[in-house]
Amino acid sequence: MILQVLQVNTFYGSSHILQDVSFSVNSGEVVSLLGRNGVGKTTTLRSIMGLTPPRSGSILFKNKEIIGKPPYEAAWAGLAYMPDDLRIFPDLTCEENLDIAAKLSRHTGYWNRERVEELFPVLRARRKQKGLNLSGGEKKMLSLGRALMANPELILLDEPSEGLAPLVVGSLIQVIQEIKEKNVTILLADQNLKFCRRVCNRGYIVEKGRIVLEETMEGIWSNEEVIKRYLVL
Amino acid sequence: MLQSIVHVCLAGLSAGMFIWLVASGLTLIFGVLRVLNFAHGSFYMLGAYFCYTFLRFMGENFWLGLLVGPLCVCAAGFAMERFFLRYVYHLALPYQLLLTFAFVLLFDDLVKIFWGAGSIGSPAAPGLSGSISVLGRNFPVYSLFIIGVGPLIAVAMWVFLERTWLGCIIRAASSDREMASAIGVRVPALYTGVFMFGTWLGAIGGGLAVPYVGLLTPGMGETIIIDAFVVAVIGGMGSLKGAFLGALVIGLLSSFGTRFIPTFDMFLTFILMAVILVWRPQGLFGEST
Amino acid sequence: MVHRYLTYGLYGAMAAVLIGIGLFSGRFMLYMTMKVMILAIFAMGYNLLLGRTGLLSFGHAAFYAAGAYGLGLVSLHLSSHPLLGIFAGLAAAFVMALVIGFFCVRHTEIYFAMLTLAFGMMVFSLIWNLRSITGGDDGLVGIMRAPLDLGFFSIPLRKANHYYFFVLFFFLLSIFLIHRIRQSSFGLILAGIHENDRRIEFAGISLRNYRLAAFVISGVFAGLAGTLGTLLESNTAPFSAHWSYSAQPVLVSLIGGIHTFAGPMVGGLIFIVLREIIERFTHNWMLWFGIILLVIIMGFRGGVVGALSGFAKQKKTASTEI
Amino acid sequence: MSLPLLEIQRLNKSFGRVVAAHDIDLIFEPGVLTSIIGPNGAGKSTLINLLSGSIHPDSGSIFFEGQDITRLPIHRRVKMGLCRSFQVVNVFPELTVFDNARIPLLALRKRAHGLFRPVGGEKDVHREVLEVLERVGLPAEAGTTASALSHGDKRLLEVGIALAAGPKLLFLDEPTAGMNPVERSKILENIRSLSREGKTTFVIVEHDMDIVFSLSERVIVLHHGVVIGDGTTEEIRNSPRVREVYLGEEVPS
Amino acid sequence: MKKTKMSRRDFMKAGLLTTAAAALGPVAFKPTGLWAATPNLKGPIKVGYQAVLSGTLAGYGAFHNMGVILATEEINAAGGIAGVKLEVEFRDSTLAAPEAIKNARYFVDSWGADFLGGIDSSGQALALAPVMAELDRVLMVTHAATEKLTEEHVFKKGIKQVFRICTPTYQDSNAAAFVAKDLPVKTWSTISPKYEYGYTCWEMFKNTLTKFRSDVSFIADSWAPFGTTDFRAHINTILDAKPQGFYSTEWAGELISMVKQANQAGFFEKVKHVMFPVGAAMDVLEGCGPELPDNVWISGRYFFLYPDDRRNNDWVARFRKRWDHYPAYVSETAYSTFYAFKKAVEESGSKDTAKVIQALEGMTFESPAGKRVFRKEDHQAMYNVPWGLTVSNPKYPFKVMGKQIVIPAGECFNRPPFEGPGTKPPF
Repeated sequence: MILQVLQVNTFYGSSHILQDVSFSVNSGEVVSLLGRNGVGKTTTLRSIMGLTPPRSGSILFKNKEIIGKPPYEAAWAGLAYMPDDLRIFPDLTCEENLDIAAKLSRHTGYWNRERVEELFPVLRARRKQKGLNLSGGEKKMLSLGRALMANPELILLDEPSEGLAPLVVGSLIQVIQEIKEKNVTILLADQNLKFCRRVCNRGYIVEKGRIVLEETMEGIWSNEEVIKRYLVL
Repeated sequence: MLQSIVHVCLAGLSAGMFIWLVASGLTLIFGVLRVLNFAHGSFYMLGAYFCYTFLRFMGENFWLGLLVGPLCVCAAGFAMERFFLRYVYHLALPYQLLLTFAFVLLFDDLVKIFWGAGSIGSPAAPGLSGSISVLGRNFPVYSLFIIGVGPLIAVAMWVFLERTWLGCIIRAASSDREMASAIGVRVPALYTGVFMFGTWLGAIGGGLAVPYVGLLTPGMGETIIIDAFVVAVIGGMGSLKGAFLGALVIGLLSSFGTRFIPTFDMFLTFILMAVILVWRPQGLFGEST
Repeated sequence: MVHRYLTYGLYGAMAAVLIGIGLFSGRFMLYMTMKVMILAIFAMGYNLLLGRTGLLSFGHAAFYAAGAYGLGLVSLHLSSHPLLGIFAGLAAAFVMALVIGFFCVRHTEIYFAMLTLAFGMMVFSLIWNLRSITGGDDGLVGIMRAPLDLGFFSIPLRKANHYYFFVLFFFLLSIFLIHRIRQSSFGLILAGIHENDRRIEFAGISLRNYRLAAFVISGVFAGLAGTLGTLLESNTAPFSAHWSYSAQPVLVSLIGGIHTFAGPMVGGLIFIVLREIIERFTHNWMLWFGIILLVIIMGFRGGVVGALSGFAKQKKTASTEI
Repeated sequence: MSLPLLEIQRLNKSFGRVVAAHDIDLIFEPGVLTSIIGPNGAGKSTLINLLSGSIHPDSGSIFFEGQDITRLPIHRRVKMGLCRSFQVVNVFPELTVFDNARIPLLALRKRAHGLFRPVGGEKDVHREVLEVLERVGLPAEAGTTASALSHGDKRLLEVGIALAAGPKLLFLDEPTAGMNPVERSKILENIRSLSREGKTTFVIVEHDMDIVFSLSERVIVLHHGVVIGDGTTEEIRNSPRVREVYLGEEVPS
Repeated sequence: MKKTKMSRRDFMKAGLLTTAAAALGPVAFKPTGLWAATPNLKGPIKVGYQAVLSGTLAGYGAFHNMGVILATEEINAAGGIAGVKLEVEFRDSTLAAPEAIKNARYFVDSWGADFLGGIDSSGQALALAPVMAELDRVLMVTHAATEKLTEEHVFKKGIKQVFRICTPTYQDSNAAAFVAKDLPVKTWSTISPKYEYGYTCWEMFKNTLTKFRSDVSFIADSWAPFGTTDFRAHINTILDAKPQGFYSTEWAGELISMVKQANQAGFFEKVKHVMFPVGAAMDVLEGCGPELPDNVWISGRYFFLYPDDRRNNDWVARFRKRWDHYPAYVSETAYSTFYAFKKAVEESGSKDTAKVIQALEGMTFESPAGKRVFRKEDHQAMYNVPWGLTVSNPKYPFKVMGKQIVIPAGECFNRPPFEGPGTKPPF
């Protein structure tokens, strides 16, 4: 088990966002957090990274407690994060955005700029462009590429399929499968059930700050009741 | 007339570059840490005093003094950031300003206690003490040196920020502190480092002032800090490019103003500052927020 | 309700002590108390802006100077009647605050601070350079306190113990007015601006107009402090418009606590007494003052008054009671 | 037939390359409780911000009761009767609940200028504040400091502040976010009855589909800044396009 | 500059005194009454002294203090003033008028000073004058030079409590004009401080010099704001005008900076006749060192090599022994202030203000700077300070005055009633 989240409670000011959230991710898996927006998926990922420190609970990464640690220590431990708003460094070029992550990482491995650019050829073309001037799709690839450059053991992806055209989602699925093959564990939060179904092994359904269901993707897909209640209208 | 214009330009350039030396550190610190450091003038003053002391101890070697002096000031910068400033980043603006203001008072009196209250006439820089004739009028070599050093530092900072890893990390952290942290930047340490670097720049300005102004006095930082503020504001808070051009504008404005408008006064510089702030609060080159 | 009476009791006691000082103490004590009261007026007015709208001005010395020079010019050239002078000073401060405020209140935070700094320094430089009117750096000197002529009788103000009650009157009047402002609808809106300036517009309130109003009111109080200070010192100098002078009410408010009504008053007292005490022991007053400031910032974030937070909080609920 | 309450014509807004509103045309009639839904990044917040005046559109016009308000500042729109509440708690934390609601009422009744008159002296405002608190169900908390309220009560207060401004049209941005079920049903009941009173027309932005479908008479679905659905709850529920947007489009293998 | 324990105890005493005075109630209305009731010359004679101890001019305060301490030590070692011990408290005046007033009030009303001394800036001196009338103590001004103080406040308004022991602007401008009239210069220029002192001196210099010579013109003036560190633009202005003569009332650090920068610009090769009215200040001479060119006219309020008599030379030696420093002019004026008080008290047998004023008016006394006479009408000390040309001297690590010209004070100082013909030199 690479990540174990136990009884995590997170607040924004006075509002209790995550309520006793517990789940786990096994090494080599792709796990998704599913749910409509506003249910606490992003907060869960931010809590793991240490960006929104939880008030109580325990987060074990590779059996080491990382709750209460600053985000950079989580990064050093082997976590990488792609936020939903991508957070490309606007002043840095495409190339610098990638290299800086590798430079700061304490891990080496399969991923380097060559390979990331192979994965996302458009990044090669935009190499010298400032992050500010990239399109939304390019930013998404760059943000994902930046996360890979650290050679993490676990990647947290927030809304990877959001805002992508169907064709692009198709290639994203391939990319994620490719990443998975390189022994990177992935925890993603998404609304797109069809996308999740194609890439994930398991899913957790989040509703109003709680985990309400753990199920294999196929299990969720075939459960119209769950879909209706938690995912669609 | 040509001679006059050229010399007015040269004087303006050297004045502007001199302010830039001080304003660069102030701007860098503001850009990354978002703290407007009143005590930056004190670092300028400390830089001058430390350089002077070392050059006296080390056989009148100005260059050695310039090398060692600012490093000592860095230590003061470290202490200020690590033990005080760090705890007020999250507080409202007045607290931050007040904290740095308290250090102004502190440093001023410490200088008086250690170096005496009187002004100290300081020696010229060896090798640069003479002057050369420009269109029939002497211009000090050292002023030319300042005119050269200013852009040199600007270029060096540009290279550092744009072409090195550390610079890349600083740019990343200054635009998105949180994400920088999430990819492994130890932000608190980086802040300390940047503050020390800014301090060092201020102190270098002070060290270079030793022969330029020719005089050390306690409280010498207070006049320069307002100039540096004006420059930083005009250029755009946190923009080094803006501060560089702002310094040029202020230097030339005051030089031409002094020469051609007999009643010239800082009134004009403050009008310029006010107009720019009203018209473009983010300054000439600041990022719009 | 109990707390409200407690508060009134405290203010009553303060007024009694101040009257006692006026009746029974020596000239220096009178002088220093007047200085404290004048600084407190300056800071209380200033804190309507800083504490209530969160705007940090570095240009309020300009309004202090406007009051000072307004009074000085009128009393040197027109009439030495103190009330006329004070009126002129207040009018000058009002107009100047309105004009400067118009340009400044559209910005906030550091931009506002820098813009007020720029305008303040423009005023400073004007005063310095309009020598024929302002006396240049020598300032206006020899502004003597004429008797307060009220038509049917006149009260002499020349002596310190007479003038003291004149200052005390304006001090208490300022406390009363500022208290009323804080209790008024306008004051509630300002409190709202301080709490949440984003939301206030969605309550149907023009943020800019209210900020401007707060700016002007605080400027007028600065002007009042300027007129009283000028009558006290019998002169005024351009440095009263310098930015470093603007730092004074900031320091005083922060020392006392910007979120409390009494903060600026207590801060003014501490500021002046502390400085005086330090100076009696050492010439390095800046060093010690700096250290004390550090202690206050690092240790008493809410200022001295705010630090008595439990008490202050009770008082707060009492004073905003419906 | 009177004018529609709010009419939006060909509204466009983009941030850099991101299009947040694309040629939106909408009409809101008085009394119709409407919900706006859509997945993340659909442009719901942008739409509210455009309508309430926080941001200005790149092109297009907004008419409120026939009057062009496209460029009007926020507080002027509020005075006309167009108001909003916020998704995150956005009250005046250190003021009492009573004062929180009093601020917009003072502005509404043009009593906000009194410099020296004690605010307590405004008796009619006082009464109205109590009425508002009554309506949102917070009369007992009038003297409590807002920051001391429970989260749910803060949300109620949030709505209360918006209501106190006397709006004809009120946008509620996720009024139930972060609430527990009891609080949720309380606020929903409130909204329903207030809507029935007819003084205020509500437009709700919401994720919680239970709420959307139990409450609304009309549902608008946004996706990538475009209106992709507009109709009764039934129509929306059965729209294949809407379902597709929510579940993800078919992905080619 | 550490204070002795003495002053702390005094502080507490003063505190008790104030409390006691407060308790006494109505009596405290007139603290002067307390003194008036006591027999004269009981208890120590207290002098409150203030000068600038912070900011860029803090060095001047230190120089004042050296003179103050030396005088106090010497007088007390010799048995005090009329057998009574002399006590001094020194405070920072910060160059701001309100601060000076606060200090004066503290000295008199809280600490119980009998006399006051010091004051650097003209603005402070002018602001203090009416306060001195109220406090009714003698203030001896030791540095501020504005002629308005003595002409208007003392002479016209009759504020008799104010005296000045240093030379006023007359020395800086009238005397300078006496020197300038004999120089082969037809075109003059100036870089001077952009405040009253600078403006006044330049006006006075022009007026007086024009009376001597009709062939001179004043072709360039450039004004440097307080705190200027970069004079290069100003120097350009002067060089462009190509004057023959240059007159500058810049002083202290600003003069040092200006001289150094002018030197670098080759200014002194182009402009041969240069006058620095306050160039003979020790901080300037030491600060400029060899960079102050030879043959520049300098003067001051006192110069330690003049008069070359035993009294002065002994004093300079004593001063150097005590402080390892040459006396600055403010050290001399501060030092002499105490001897003026001493003589006045001993002559009148009282420290009562009215009597001391009476004694001081017209009083002649010997000081390191030579014989001083306090002119009765305006309380200005009349004494001579030379103008001289700078020269290198191996005995000193700085330039000193070589050739000296003494314009007697009686010839170059304005005379009462200060208005109308015959009141301004040349007479």
